[in-house]
Amino acid sequence: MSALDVATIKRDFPIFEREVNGKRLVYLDSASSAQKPLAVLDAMDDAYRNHYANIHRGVYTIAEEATAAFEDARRKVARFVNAPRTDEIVFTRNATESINLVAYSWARANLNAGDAIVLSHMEHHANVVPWQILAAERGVELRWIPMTADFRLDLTNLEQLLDGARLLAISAMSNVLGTINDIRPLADAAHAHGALVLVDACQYVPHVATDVQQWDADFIAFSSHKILGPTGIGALWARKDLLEAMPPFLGGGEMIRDVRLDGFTTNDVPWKFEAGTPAIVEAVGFGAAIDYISALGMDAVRAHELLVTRYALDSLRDRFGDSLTIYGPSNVDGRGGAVSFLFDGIHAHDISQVLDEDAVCVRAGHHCAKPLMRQLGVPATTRASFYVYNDEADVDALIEALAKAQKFFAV
Amino acid sequence: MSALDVATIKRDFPIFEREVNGKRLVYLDSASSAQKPLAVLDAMDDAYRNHYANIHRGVYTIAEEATAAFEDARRKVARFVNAPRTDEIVFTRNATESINLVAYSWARANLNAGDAIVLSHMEHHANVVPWQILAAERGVELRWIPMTADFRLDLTNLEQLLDGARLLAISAMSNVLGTINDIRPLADAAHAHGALVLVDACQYVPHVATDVQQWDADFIAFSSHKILGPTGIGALWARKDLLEAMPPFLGGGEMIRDVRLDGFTTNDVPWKFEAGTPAIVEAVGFGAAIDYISALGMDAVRAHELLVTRYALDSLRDRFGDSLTIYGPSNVDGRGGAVSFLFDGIHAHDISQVLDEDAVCVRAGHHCAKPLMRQLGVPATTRASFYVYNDEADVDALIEALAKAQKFFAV
Amino acid sequence: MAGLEDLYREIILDHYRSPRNRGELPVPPAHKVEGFNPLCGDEVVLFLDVDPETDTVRDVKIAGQGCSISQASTSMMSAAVKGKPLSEVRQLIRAFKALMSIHESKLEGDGGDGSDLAAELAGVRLGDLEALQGVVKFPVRIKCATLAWNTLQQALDETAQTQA
Amino acid sequence: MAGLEDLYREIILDHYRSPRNRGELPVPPAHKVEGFNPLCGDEVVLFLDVDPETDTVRDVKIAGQGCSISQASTSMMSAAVKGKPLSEVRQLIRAFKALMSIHESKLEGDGGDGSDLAAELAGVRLGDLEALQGVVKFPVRIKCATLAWNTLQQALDETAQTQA
Ligand SMILES: Cc1ncc(COP(=O)(O)O)c(C=O)c1O
Ligand SMILES: Cc1ncc(COP(=O)(O)O)c(C=O)c1O
Repeated sequence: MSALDVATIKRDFPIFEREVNGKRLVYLDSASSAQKPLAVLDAMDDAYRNHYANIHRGVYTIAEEATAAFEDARRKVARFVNAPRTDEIVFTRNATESINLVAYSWARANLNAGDAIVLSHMEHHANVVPWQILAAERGVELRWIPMTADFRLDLTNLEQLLDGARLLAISAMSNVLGTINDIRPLADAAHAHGALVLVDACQYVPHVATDVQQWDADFIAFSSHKILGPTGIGALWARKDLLEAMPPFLGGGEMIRDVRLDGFTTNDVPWKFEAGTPAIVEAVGFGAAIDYISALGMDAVRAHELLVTRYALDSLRDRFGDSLTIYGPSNVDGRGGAVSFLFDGIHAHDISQVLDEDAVCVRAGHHCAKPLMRQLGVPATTRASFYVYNDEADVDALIEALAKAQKFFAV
Repeated sequence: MSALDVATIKRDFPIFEREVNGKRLVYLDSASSAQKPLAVLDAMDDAYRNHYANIHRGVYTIAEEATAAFEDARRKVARFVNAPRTDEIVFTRNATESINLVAYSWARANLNAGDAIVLSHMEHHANVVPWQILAAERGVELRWIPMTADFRLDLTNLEQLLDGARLLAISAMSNVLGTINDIRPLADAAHAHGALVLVDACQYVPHVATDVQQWDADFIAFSSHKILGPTGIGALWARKDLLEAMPPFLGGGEMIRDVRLDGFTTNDVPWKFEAGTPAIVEAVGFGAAIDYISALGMDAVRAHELLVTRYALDSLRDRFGDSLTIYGPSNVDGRGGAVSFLFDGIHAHDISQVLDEDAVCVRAGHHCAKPLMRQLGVPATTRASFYVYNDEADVDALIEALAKAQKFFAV
Repeated sequence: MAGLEDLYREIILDHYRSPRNRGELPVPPAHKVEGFNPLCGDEVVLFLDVDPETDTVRDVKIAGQGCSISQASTSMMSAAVKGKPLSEVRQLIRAFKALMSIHESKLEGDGGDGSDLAAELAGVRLGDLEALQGVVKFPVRIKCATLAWNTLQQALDETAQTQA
Repeated sequence: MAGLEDLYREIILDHYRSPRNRGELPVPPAHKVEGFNPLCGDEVVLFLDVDPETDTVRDVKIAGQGCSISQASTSMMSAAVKGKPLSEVRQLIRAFKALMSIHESKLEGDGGDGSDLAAELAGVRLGDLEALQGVVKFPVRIKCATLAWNTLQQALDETAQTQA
């Protein structure tokens, strides 16, 4: 029996009342973006209907209410990843901007030609391209942790890779393979070499209880929209001493203390990094999403996903055998609920298209991880991914739809 | 008679059903952020309830619907400012990020020590600090267009200021003074000196029909939340040839065409500048806001605001005479609906606080324009600002509440 | 609501399962061009042999890999242009792109309303190619269908340069 | 819902309208410190004359400008510390900040729950200053109330340095 009551949970998500092609929606693309529970939509609606004003320094009642709600969301986000302090959470647009913020502010202030950054072959473009831009600009060297045959980090040469490195920027969970990387030992190794550790926690935070202190990370990046929250907001967590030492990134209102014609002084952190009117109502929704999933309990969420993922892997293998190649660790305990596969010579786009006929939503393509796809030697995979509202019946629907696709494209 | 039926409009905005301290809400802080009509909230709610998925490259139905809605919003935004092409609109978080994008991408690729940027004394911090960061980094010179005694740009030395300038970055409407700056002749002068023109149109676009082609601007920046739209999204419009020549800013998903270990190639504009999962549903809300205000008609909006602003200026002067100093042009036709004033030796914060007792919401402070406040020689002003849902009765409520404040703090 | 049968017409599946003109041609006289859609990884390899005397496509062969739409479109394209005078091939390219871009212009935002595109279509016999029309109802798949044609365009441009 | 009367107690308005100890003191022996809140422009000028023999505030004068809360808080502070031994002044500063920061800690996010702050308050007689307690219900105004006290803290620190 599952740790979650999925039937009840599904009813919390209005989109599951919708049908596609006359069929119930089987949403298996949460690794791309999660659906939103009513509690999140209601919280945002209430913010707009009853407490909306621009925040910070507004003296009147609704401005104070809006400010309090915004800062309250920051507290929820901080607690959710066990940040030691609330003011270590910077609100950004998404995980991508969080990583870019570190690249523009911390890295440009600290890294120069000859310095190295260590990444891995399984990084999302969000944790690759910002460093490539920096590398091209500064002559910083990028080094890559390769993969084992079982789709895990190959740490054989880790010490060499870290030698002279200033930053290890690594995903806690691959959005393609599902691989969970054990951050703490990596962080210990990096710190022993004097490198800081940035964790791309975009896939991890929504699915596994996250503890930045247990990780001993220096920066972590994640997005609201993958944690049942709204689009338009994400977060950077960073150690306060780092944030304080970092130069500002975007300039404008709120991030300043004082502005004169000849220069400006910056505000306290985290506001120093939040220029202009922030995503006020999105923060409220982000907070509500965290409340929702915290009420389910992250341990139950993880247990449930393990169950569904195991069922999916078994079902796929049982039904399709050698017609199907799964890219991801064989041991379910070391992975999350993103299942990528290649199917019987049928292109991922065609599979996804045929599955859509049965309202089964899966992602097809390179999943913003082209370096990884090149390592795998495939141009595109089909990916099904699971979250709290998915159950075995959704997996069964996937299997049946895949069988149809197989028949449809049979040569 | 007004060009707008305010009683009907007010009913479109759910927040006006709310009371503060038992009084009806008199919201006079739209220059800071505007309230949202039901049409905007409903559009976003529908997007989350019925068509939510991550956009771009998703093959299944709801992903296609989400993508179409997002790109449809881009088309609405483009048309709203009469952009020649839809793909000249880059979605950002807010006007502040739009300006920073130009500062990081265009300016850092093109400006160096010895180059000059021309600003004015009435700029918002969003159009000051990004240039100060650049100036400190690159040795670029900042020059300032001063103000006349009537709170307008003093163009006496414009030619000298533009000599050797590479950019004129100027507000179309001051958020403190209400001053409307006539962009076209400024753009002509700047172009004659080989400088590009960035217009901070954050206050202008919501209130006056905007035509980037008539302005002959090169970049314009504005925010959704001041145009009745959601927080978390703004726009940069730029000429396509400029966008294409500009290096990327934030790196990550969607802004790339291809990524290899040794580098990446960029996507077409505007996506090249939209890294990571964008503010998908916010774009839908932004589009709905534009639909709403377009249905009212921007000419009617402007006519209505002129009427209310004139009534407010006259009422304030009639009632309070010399107790009140208004900072802004004397000619109503050359200004928008932001009315800043100093009142009878009472500090702006105290005024705003007392007004809140009567549910009258005004902004008190430096309005993110400290250089301007220093020019005015005041630490803070009180600002009332008007939008489509304000009428003479709101102005009357302001006047009565101010009279109370005067009595309350009477020495 | 567009259904699968709009996209995967029988003729398209037929071309996907049994692609025409698969193979290679000696270079020269043929010209070889590779088309690549990095977004989905689809690849088209085109061998185009143009008779410079008659300005006619003497022979054409295709290779590559990708989804059914991109591969079927490539196969259909090869069948449609083989033996045709270049003037007709160019007309066909314009007509096919017009067929696709009536929708694409909406998505890509070039501001056109498609009316000048319709003109490109008038009077051109697309034959089997019309089966690809259903693709416009699936905007993300349009690039799959046009890849072969962009590659053909490139081959023509490069051939013209070589001959000039 | 906090009302105006919570914020603007009669005693506060009285200090605002008739500030105590307004003026200047000769420097030295007095020490002059300026406090400035750039966010709202409030300004406090403090002249503090400490008797080094007795470690007592011999005299204090204030100047500056700002909102009623910041000006009243400055006036009340001046009245509260005049003639007091420095040890008591320091205790008062801590107590006053505790009074304010039980709420502020929530806003600024230092993670504290205010329980150690409550300890600071125990046993300190704030007198008139308690009237400023209502400010915590108006979070944006807290910085107005604390400006004078931060300035006083700075004056004490600087005086200690000078004497050391
Ligand atoms: C003139 C002007 N420019 C820029 C901005 C910044 O807008 P945002 O905070 O939405 O980025 C504002 C908003 O206060 C403004 O009034
Ligand atoms: C591992 C990983 N990192 C980063 C990102 C980028 O997230 P966002 O698009 O929300 O910035 C994603 C989302 O696809 C991801 O899966």
